[in-house]
Parts: sequence; C-alpha cells; structure tokens
Amino acid sequence: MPETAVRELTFAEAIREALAEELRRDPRVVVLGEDVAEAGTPFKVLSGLVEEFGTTRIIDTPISEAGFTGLAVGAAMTGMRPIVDIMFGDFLTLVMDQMVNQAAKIHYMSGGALQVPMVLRTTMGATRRSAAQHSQSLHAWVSHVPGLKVVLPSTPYDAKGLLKSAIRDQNPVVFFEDKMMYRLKGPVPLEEYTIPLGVADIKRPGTDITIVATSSMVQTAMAAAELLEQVGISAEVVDPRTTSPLDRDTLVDSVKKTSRAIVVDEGHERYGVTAEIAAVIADGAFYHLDAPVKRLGAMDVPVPFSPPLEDVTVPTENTIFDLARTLCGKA
Amino acid sequence: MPETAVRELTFAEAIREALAEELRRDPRVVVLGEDVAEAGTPFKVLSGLVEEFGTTRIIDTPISEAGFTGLAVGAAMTGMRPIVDIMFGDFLTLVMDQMVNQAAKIHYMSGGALQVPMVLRTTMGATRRSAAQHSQSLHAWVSHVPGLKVVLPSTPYDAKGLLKSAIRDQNPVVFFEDKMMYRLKGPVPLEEYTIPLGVADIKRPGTDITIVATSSMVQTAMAAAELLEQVGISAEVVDPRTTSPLDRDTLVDSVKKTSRAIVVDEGHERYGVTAEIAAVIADGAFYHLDAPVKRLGAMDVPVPFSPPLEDVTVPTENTIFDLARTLCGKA
Amino acid sequence: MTIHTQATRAESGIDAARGLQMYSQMARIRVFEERVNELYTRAIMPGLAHLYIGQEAVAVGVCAQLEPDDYITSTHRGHGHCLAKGAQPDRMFAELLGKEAGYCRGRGGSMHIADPATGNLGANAIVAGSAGVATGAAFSAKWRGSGQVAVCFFGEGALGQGVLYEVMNLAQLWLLPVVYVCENNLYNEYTHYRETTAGEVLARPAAFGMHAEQVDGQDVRAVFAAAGRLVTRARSGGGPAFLQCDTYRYRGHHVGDINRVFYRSKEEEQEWMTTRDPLARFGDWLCRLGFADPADLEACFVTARHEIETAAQFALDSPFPDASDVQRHVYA
Amino acid sequence: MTIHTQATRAESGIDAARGLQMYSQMARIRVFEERVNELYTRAIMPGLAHLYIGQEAVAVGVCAQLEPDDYITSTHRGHGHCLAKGAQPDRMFAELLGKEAGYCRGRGGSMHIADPATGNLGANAIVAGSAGVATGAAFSAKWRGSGQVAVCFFGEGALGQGVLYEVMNLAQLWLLPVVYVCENNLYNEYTHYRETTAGEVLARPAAFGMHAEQVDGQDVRAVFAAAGRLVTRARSGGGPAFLQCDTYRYRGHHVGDINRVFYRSKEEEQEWMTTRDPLARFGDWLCRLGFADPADLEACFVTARHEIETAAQFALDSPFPDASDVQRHVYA
Ligand SMILES: Cc1ncc(C[n+]2csc(CCOP(=O)(O)OP(=O)(O)O)c2C)c(N)n1
Ligand SMILES: Cc1ncc(C[n+]2csc(CCOP(=O)(O)OP(=O)(O)O)c2C)c(N)n1
Ligand SMILES: [Mg+2]
Ligand SMILES: [Mg+2]
Repeated sequence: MPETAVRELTFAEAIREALAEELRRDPRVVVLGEDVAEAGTPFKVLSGLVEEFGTTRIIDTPISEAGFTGLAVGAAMTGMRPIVDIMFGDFLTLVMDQMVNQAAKIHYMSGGALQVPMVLRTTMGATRRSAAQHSQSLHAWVSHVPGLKVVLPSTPYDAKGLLKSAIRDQNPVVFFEDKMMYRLKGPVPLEEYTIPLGVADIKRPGTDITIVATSSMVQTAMAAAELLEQVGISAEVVDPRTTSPLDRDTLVDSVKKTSRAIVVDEGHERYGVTAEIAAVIADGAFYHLDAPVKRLGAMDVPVPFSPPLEDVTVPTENTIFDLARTLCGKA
Repeated sequence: MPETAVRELTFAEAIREALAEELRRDPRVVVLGEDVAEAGTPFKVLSGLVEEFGTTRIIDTPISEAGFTGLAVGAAMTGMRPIVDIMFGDFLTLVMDQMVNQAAKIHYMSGGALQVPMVLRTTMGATRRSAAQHSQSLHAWVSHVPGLKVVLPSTPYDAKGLLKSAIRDQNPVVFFEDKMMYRLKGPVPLEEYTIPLGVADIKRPGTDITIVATSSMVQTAMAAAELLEQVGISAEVVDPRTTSPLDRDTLVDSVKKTSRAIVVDEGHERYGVTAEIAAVIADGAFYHLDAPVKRLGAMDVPVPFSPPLEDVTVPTENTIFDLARTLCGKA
Repeated sequence: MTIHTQATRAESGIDAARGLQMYSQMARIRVFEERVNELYTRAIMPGLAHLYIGQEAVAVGVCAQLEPDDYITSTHRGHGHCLAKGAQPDRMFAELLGKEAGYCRGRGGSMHIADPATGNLGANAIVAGSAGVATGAAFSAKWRGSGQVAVCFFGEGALGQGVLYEVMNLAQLWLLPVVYVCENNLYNEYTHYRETTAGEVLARPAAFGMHAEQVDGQDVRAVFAAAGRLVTRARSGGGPAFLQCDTYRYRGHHVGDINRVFYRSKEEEQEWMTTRDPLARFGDWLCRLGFADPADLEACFVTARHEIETAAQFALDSPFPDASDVQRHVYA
Repeated sequence: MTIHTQATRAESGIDAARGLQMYSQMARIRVFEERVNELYTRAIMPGLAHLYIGQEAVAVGVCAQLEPDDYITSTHRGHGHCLAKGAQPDRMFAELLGKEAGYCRGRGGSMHIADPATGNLGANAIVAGSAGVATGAAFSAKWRGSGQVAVCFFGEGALGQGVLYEVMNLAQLWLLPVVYVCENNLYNEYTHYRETTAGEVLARPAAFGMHAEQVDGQDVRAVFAAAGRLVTRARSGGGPAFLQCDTYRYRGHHVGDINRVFYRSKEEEQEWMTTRDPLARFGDWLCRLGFADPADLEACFVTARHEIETAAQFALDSPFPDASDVQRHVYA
C-alpha cells in the first residue's frame, strides 16, 4: 500500500467510495439492479449514492436479472459503462447466458470490432444462515469462461482499488463481494489509487508454507498464519485477487520458495477454484514441492441452513492450521 | 465388456437404443425437448422414437429451455422420470437456475423428503464450424455442483450402458454427448446391460504414462497411444466416464503405476475438468510422480468459426503425442 | 377474462363449520408469524424470515379448496402456505430453528420448507423459482391421470422473471391443471410494483390465452370462491388459470426491515391494517351471519396461541442435527 | 393496438427512386443467399447457413426507415438484415468463408456477423439472444440523448424465451426507443409455431402495455409504412413498439434441410412462393405505378448478380486468418 494519508473504512464503504468516485469521474457509468436506489441494496452497500447521483444513474430494476444484465451488455456495446448489481451470487444462474454467450464472446466473435465494458457486482459466501439458494460462491463458473475477468477482493483496500480498475476495464468483469466481509474494517488511502487486475498480493510473507487464499478466506488464512507462527511455522499468505487473469508466477514463485502449499477458497472444492490453482502450482513448482499441494474448498454439499451443519462446510482457521501443521510434519 | 452377442452401432444409435429400452421398460419415462418428435432432433439421434412411443412420450416443446427443464424438475418430483433434451450444450446457460438452484438442491434442502430423478441430455464438442455459441463443452460447471451427477461417454458401448443407468438413477444427471462422435461406430451387445455411474474404465492398459481423457478425447487419446507405441512408449488410457462421481482411486492407481500423467478434456483448460483431475492425481500420486501432471484442455478462447483457427483450439492426437514424448523424456 | 371482487354467500359456499375452520386457520398463521418475529427479535432464530401477516386470506382461501394430495409450491414468504396446506407448527418451528425435527431436518430453514405428505413441494428462495416445479407437478398429474391440481403461489415480483412466461405458455399449450396465484402485496422488497411492472398484471396471463381473474385478497370469501372456480376448472380438464389476489404485508419485507418510511408511508400501512384486515373482515361476516360470535373468534385465537406456544417449545427443546450427518442427502 | 395489413401509396411514401432502391436491395439479398446456398452445396462453405430467401421484404422495409447510425440486432438467419442495414457482400462472404477479410475477421461466421459502422450490433446464434443487446442499445441511445433507435429482429420462435418478456417490460417501463420486429415465418425449425405458441402473438407485447402492430411481411410497402410509424414514434420519445411481420422462408431451416415434407407440404411452399413473393409483388406495383418497367427490374438482378459474383470471388481469393493469431481479441 502506498505511504499516504489513510483512514479505516469498512469493506462496504470502500466499495461505495469506489463507485462514487467512478460515477463522478465518468458520466457513462450507471448502476442497475434491484433495490439499488433508495434502499441502497439489502446490504446497504450503495446507501447514499442515489442522493448524489439521482435515479438516472442509480437505477432500480424489476426482478429480471437476465433482462437487465442483457440490457447492460447492449448499453456497454454502445458507449456506456454499466455496473450491474446481482444481489446474491446464487442468481448468477439466471444471467449465465447474458454473461457467457453474449458479454464474454462479443469482442472475440466480432473480430475485435465490439467491446463490452461492464461490471457485474455480486456476492458470495456462506455462514449467514441463508441456506442453499442464498449462500453459494460460484466464481469458478465465470473463471472458466474466456472473455470474462473475475475479481475477488479480500480487504477494503483491495476492494476499492480493484473495483475502480474493473469499472475502467474494456472487458466484462465479474466482481465478487463476500457478504460476511461488508463490515470488515481496514485502511484505505485518502488519495486516489487503482490496483491492476491480474496481480497477486503477498498478504503476509513466510518461509515454510504458502497458503493461497481468495476473498474472505484470506482473512481466515491470516488468522491461521498467526496460529501457525505460535507453533513455529512461518506461513506465506498469497491472495491472487483475480482468478482471471491469474497471476501464475507469483503463486508458483512463492511455493518454489516455501515448497509446500494449501489452496483455500469458499467455492465448492470439486471442480472449483482450488482445483485450478492447485494444478497450476503442482505443475509449476513440481521440482520444489516437499509435499502434495492440498486444497480446502467448501464441502461438496448444498449449503445447509442449520448452523451446526453450515459451520462445518467452510474452511476455518483451525482446519487450515491443522492441515498446515500436518503438511509441515509438525502435527 | 461382457462376452456376448454384439453388433456395431453408432454412438447415436446406442443412445437411441438406450432411450427406447428405458421408454419401453418404464412408463414414467418421457422425453421433452425442441424438435425431438417428428424431427428426431437436428442430429437425428431420436429418429423413430415418436413412431414407437407417440407424442405423449416424445414431446416437442417451445424454445423454452428454462421452462421445460423446470417443468421436468417438477414432474420428476411427482412420480415421473423425464429426460430433457438440450440441443446444444451452450444452452446450459439458460437452465442453470433450474438445474443448480432447483434440481440439484431439492433433495438436500428437503432433508431427503423429495427426489428429482431426471436426466438432462445435451451436447458438447467443437470443430464443427459452429462458432462460439454452438461449440462449447460446459461440463465443468455442472461437475462443480453437489447434487448433480455428470456423465461423459466416449464409446457407443459406454453411451448405452451409462444412459440406462442415468435414467434409472434417483438423482438429476447431466449427460453430455459429443456431437462429433454421433457417427462413431463400436460394438454393443445385444443383451441388456448397464454401466454404473462412478466407475472409470481403463480403455487401454500401459506402463509408461497415463492419459486420462474424457468423451471424444478418449478417441483422440487412443490414437495418440498408437503413435506412442510406435516410438516405444506404452500409454495407459483411462476414461473416468463420469466426472461426478469421480472414480478417484482408479485414476490415482494408474498414475502410481505409470508415474506420469496427462489429462485431456475438451472443455476450456482454465478452471475446467482437467484442473480437478490433475489436482486429484498430483495429490493422490504425489510420491510416485516422475514428472508434473500435465493438462490439455481446449484453448481459453471463445471457439472461433474459421476452420484454421478452430482446429488449433482443441487437443489432437499430435499434441497429446508430443506432450507425452516430452514427459517421458523421449522427445 | 372476468374480474370478481366480491363473492355472494351462495357462491362462496361457506357454512358455519367451514367458516370457523378457515378463521382459525388464519388466526393460527397470524399467531405463528408473531411468534416467529419474536424468536427473531430475541436472536433465537438464525437467518431471516419473511412474515405472511396481512396476507392470511390468500393462503387459507386457496388451500381450503384443495385436496390433501393436491400440490402447492411456495416462496420465501411461505409459512402461511405451508400451514394452510396442512403442515404442523411444531415441525415448522423446528425447521426455522434448524433442528433435526424440522420438516427438512433443519437443512432447509424458513425459505425451503417442503412437506410432500401434505402436497407441499417446497418454498423457494429464488423469485419465481417454483414456477417450473408447479407446472411440472401439473404436467405429471395430467400425465398420470391422477386428478390432482397444482397451485403455484408467488408474489407480484415474480412477474419480472422470464421463466414464468415460459411455463405459462407451456401450461396453456398443454392445458395443464395448474393455478398461478399471484399475491400482489404492492412491493417487490422495497420498490413499488408500479415501478417494476409495465401494463396490467392480468394482461400477462391473458397474453397466453390463459383464463385470469382478480380478487380482493383481503376477503377470504372472495378468494375461496375464485379459487374454487379455478381449481374445479383445472381439475376437470379446463386448463390453467391465473388468480391475482390484491393483498398487503403488514410487516417488513423480512423480520429485520423495521424502518420502512423510505418506501411506504405509515398511513398506508395503517389504512390496510384498520380497514381491510382479513381476519377482522371475515370475523365480522361470520358474526353478522350468526356463524360465530366474538367469543368464538377469541377462542380461535386462544387455541391458536396455545398450539403455537406448545409447538415453539417443542422446537426450542429439540436437538440440532448432528454435524457428522452433514453429507447425507446430497444424493438420493 | 392497431392492425394494419395494407399501406396506401401516400402512407408508404415510396417514390420511384426509393422504390427501385428497395427493389434492388431485395434482389441483392436474394442473389446473395442463392450464392451462399451454392457455396454450401459445393462444400466450399464451412458450417451451416440459415437462408433469408422469401423474407426479404421485412429486412428491407424496416431498414429503409433507419438512419445509418441506428442500431439493429439480428439472428441466426441474419444475412438479409446485415445487407439491408448496409453491409457489403464482399466482407460478408469473406466472413461466411472464415476469411480474415470478413467483418469479424473470420472469427464469427454466418451467425455472428457484426458491423458497428452500419449500426449492426451482431447476429446471434442464441434464440432471443440479442433481445437484451437491442434493448440496451436503446437504453444507451436514450440515456445519451443521441436520437438513435434500435431494432431487434427475431423469429417467432424467440417468443418461447423468457428474456424477451423481461426486456419488453423494461423497455416499456423506461420508454426506450426500441422496435421489436418479430418475423413470423410459421416455423421454429421443424415445428409449426401454433404448436409452440399459446394465444395470439400480439397479445404478448400488449401484456406490457406496448404498442403492437401486425403487417403482411411479404408486402414491403406495408412493412415500410408500419416501420416508419414505429421508428418515428420511438425516436420522438413515444416508447417501444412491437411489429409482427407475417412471412415465410422458402428454403430449409438451414442449407442442409432439404427434405421438409415431414413438417410442411410442398403445396404450402408453392402457394407462398407463387402468390405472395415479395419481389414479384413489389415489382408488379412498381410497374403498375409506372415507377419501373420489367427491364428495370431485370436490370436490378443483373447488377446484383454482378456485385455478388465479384464479392464472392473476392472472398474465395482471400486468405484465412493466421492460426498464430487465434488468441487475439479474447480481451480488449
Ligand atoms: C431471482 C431472485 N432475484 C432476487 C431475489 C431477492 N428477493 C427476495 S424476495 C424479493 C422481492 C420479492 O417480491 P415479491 O415477489 O412481490 O414477493 P413478496 O416479498 O412481496 O412476498 C427479492 C427481490 C431472489 N430471491 N430471487
Ligand atoms: C436458446 C436456443 N435454443 C435453441 C436453439 C436452436 N435453434 C436455432 S434456430 C431455432 C429455431 C428458431 O425459430 P425462429 O425463432 O422462428 O427463427 P427462424 O429460424 O424461423 O428464422 C432453434 C430452435 C438456439 N439457437 N438457441
Ligand atoms: Mg410483493
Ligand atoms: Mg420461425
């Protein structure tokens, strides 16, 4: 982080500030979604924006995720920079055609003639007792799609800088916000800054093991690293920040140094983001590995409502800690 | 394959025969889709079924993928066993909500009270000059979803036996047919048989390297294995047959024996099926590997229309051959 | 397309016994929801809940016309539908609290209660998410020749979802025995439906040639009468229908939605609660016709309170599922 | 909602120059498509193509009312729309053959031709796939105050897709300058639209309060007149509209669909081709009014054949893209 005047903002405030700054900066930016205006979304992330920018920039829509996302694709192709708000990441199911068959492919299919500079903001993350249709982390799907970029910020600082870059990007970008982090506080500079898409961040340097973690799992990994330190294990926590593009080199270099790796992500483990990252590391750092690359994703079950069940479905600082200890031969 | 009377059937004929047998066997089975009846689908896979079973069992629908898939979910919950035909796998984008938020989760969300015994048949595979919206292989998405089973047959024999099991399964099953294989011929017994979901098949035994391949890539891998044999490399070709459930043990055991592995699949490489399988092998056979597990998926680009471009986007027997030679240190 | 707003006594076919039964059912729902609100406010209930208070006449009026094996599908605001179709409050509370004794063994929670034994194919947290399921249940009923009817309950917000139009087209094409019941409580969360809905609601089903009616959803007799016509019609092969019920939710979109003035006025809330309350209106009518006296009505509430209290206590005392059991029921 | 089937001369506003221009445009499309068919039959063209022959009056009648910077979106059956909006046959053939000189540098092919320079935002291989794009372009035009209009062409099969209803609702709510042009050629692939479409087509847009008209899509004057009204209305802030054009595709669903008797009769095809051919009818009218004589009409065809032949030759002689270039244009 640059040395400059900083304050503490919540994750939600950082996102709101990024949006406000870009709305001010570029008249082509508009926000579309359900209850985004006066209500400021159910999570209150957009509170206050409609007061400053009015209902021509912060636009309430019907409950028509496919419709308004499709509309945003067309608007982006014709000179605007729409930001679409999909309340729960679970509703990505409804916009896959617009995002995958339309937004992601139009630039390529037109041989470069058309561009779709839009952002789809949505949420992810479980343990909110919201049950199976309001708790999914479906970023693996969009990460699989050439033509889309996918961002998973883990701190208020990253959220602001990455969202500003996403809005200025010429491509469709899917931006995932973990609902459980909205109140997380962290330092954010007063001065303007952006963070380029595709650059991983070493959140904590270490020498014995690399923990690659995404989104709120970075916070969990940091807590696990603290615990590990207490037992004499120095963990390096690396946050890819974007799954597409993926900063392969930073990940692989870290593991070449530490020789052990755990990949932690809140999507389902099977065919999820941990698979790609583990495969990339196992390949790229093959000759440096002292142990197999291990993965911790969400359990492969629909997210249960009942708290004692839900709690065991996501990786925790303890599961990371235990696995790291075992990998380092100090269990 | 059991020793019994066999004939040569095409992949399409094998599928048709499986459907006909199950339609005869169980009155609750119906087929729903666009142009499935008189037209027998654009690929003619269902030709003749409406003549035998009539339009109350082979049902033409409007162009409403989400609608008729959702209808099938409800029908499956209430005593029927619908088979839905989604003409191109690219249109999975339109049915993700019905398959993922509804079909896949209802059994779990209801604590086991409800079941959704349905099959969604769809296609995959490029090099048909059908361009970016009619050439995708999107099986990684559904493989990521707990509650769904995912089948990728690679031969007429497997197609028939696996489809019959899928139809009899109590869960929602997504069944992918590679369009390029419909005319592929292979032996199919006259006698009835089924193949359980979740059991990999060693398509060709070998000792030097394991090639894990899915769907039509099995055919490509078999051809590569022939080429490899000519240069003195004995390749074992393993076909998981279902990506969910995944027969982890058979894959890992093969690689423990050969100590080298390549995973080939026609979905996009990044965050695709090759990632999961490579990660599983790299972990499970870690102490036996002599080289990193390599992946060959489709290139991470929307599928281009132009033939010389499209042809370089999918793995071929030559790319597999070259990579295997390099891995075996005989390049 | 006909529009009815008032049912005569003869039409409604409600006698004293039936009337009191429906009144107690409405009272039960209201008391259940009050208790849910309290459990939530006291931080005993996990997650969220969307209360049905104010809309009781819709669920009760419609479900009173259904056979036990007829199907319903419901929404995020589903407790009223579940109870009206026959679910027991004890297992519902247990579900809301995430307990093993719940209808879904705690896996579903408030937004996913399903109870096949009473024909309830499940609440749904996806707006319009059960439109396909209900239509498919009707398809299955017709195909099996079972004589069952399916009712799809949804809020007017679901009119924004394309899949509703896809399945209405299918239902009309194939004359499926399904009744789409649109509960228009004026708001999609925090946005008035006029800001999200172009044209007139009834023109939407009419676009598919579907029979459509509108009733005062605060008048349980009108709902009962209309539902009777449409269910009978569907059961006898007349095809699908659409029933718009104009109603109002008294409370927030969910239990946590306390400050509502930014999207609707206190006066509006007051107006609906005082002049159109479905329990008050139906109670008046029952008394006017001599089917009940105020003491009978009060007795319904007393009984309901007792039942609900016992049920809540059962649920509170019930054990949570065993965490080791978390992977069961992913596959059948 | 008004239904027009015939335009008077005054209404249509077509004079001799305009008339001949429109006739040649129609001739050009027909000759282009004949050549595509031939390239396919001779196995020179990769993939598939869906021919527009028989439907020429729709694309030409509508696009003749558009400014160069107005937007269109198109479908899998898109060649006619592209040409009518101003695309050149040489780069179109190049695209169809997968050549670098094509509008999409060969990446798109028949189903994805896009040409921003003529306002063409692209054909689309997803049925109803461009409904969102067209509505969004109209949103953008209104928001930017550019005065542009967007036209969304689609076949009646797209009425099966829910997203169409979602965006029609948005367009009407926000009064966007978009015209939805439904080309009803009677068939969704191999199924008659009556088997897939409950109720009346025009009732669908009407359900959203949208202005809707129906014209004889084989009468280019009627299409031109109706499109003129609706485009002017949209441009002047009157909001969206829906135009149903009744038409017919003479050939198969795609170039390979040769044996069609299992879904439609030879008599039906013959009837449409002989009694309702849009070129024949318009040619007759031009001659009757003295705007042209048969030799002029024939000259249009001669010119078109020459242009198309030169264009095809250009494309055949053009190079394929370089395979090493395959990863360009994934990201902007
Ligand atoms: C597809 C989808 N989009 C958005 C939501 C979030 N959401 C939950 S309830 C609701 C409003 C529903 O309004 P309505 O259908 O009128 O039902 P009501 O809450 O008034 O009973 C919204 C937008 C959702 N659950 N599903
Ligand atoms: C979403 C989707 N479903 C199915 C298809 C396959 N398909 C291509 S064209 C077509 C029929 C379209 O009919 P219509 O819209 O009437 O257009 P027409 O071909 O008659 O011009 C179908 C089903 C598709 N391309 N997209
Ligand atoms: Mg509502
Ligand atoms: Mg058609």
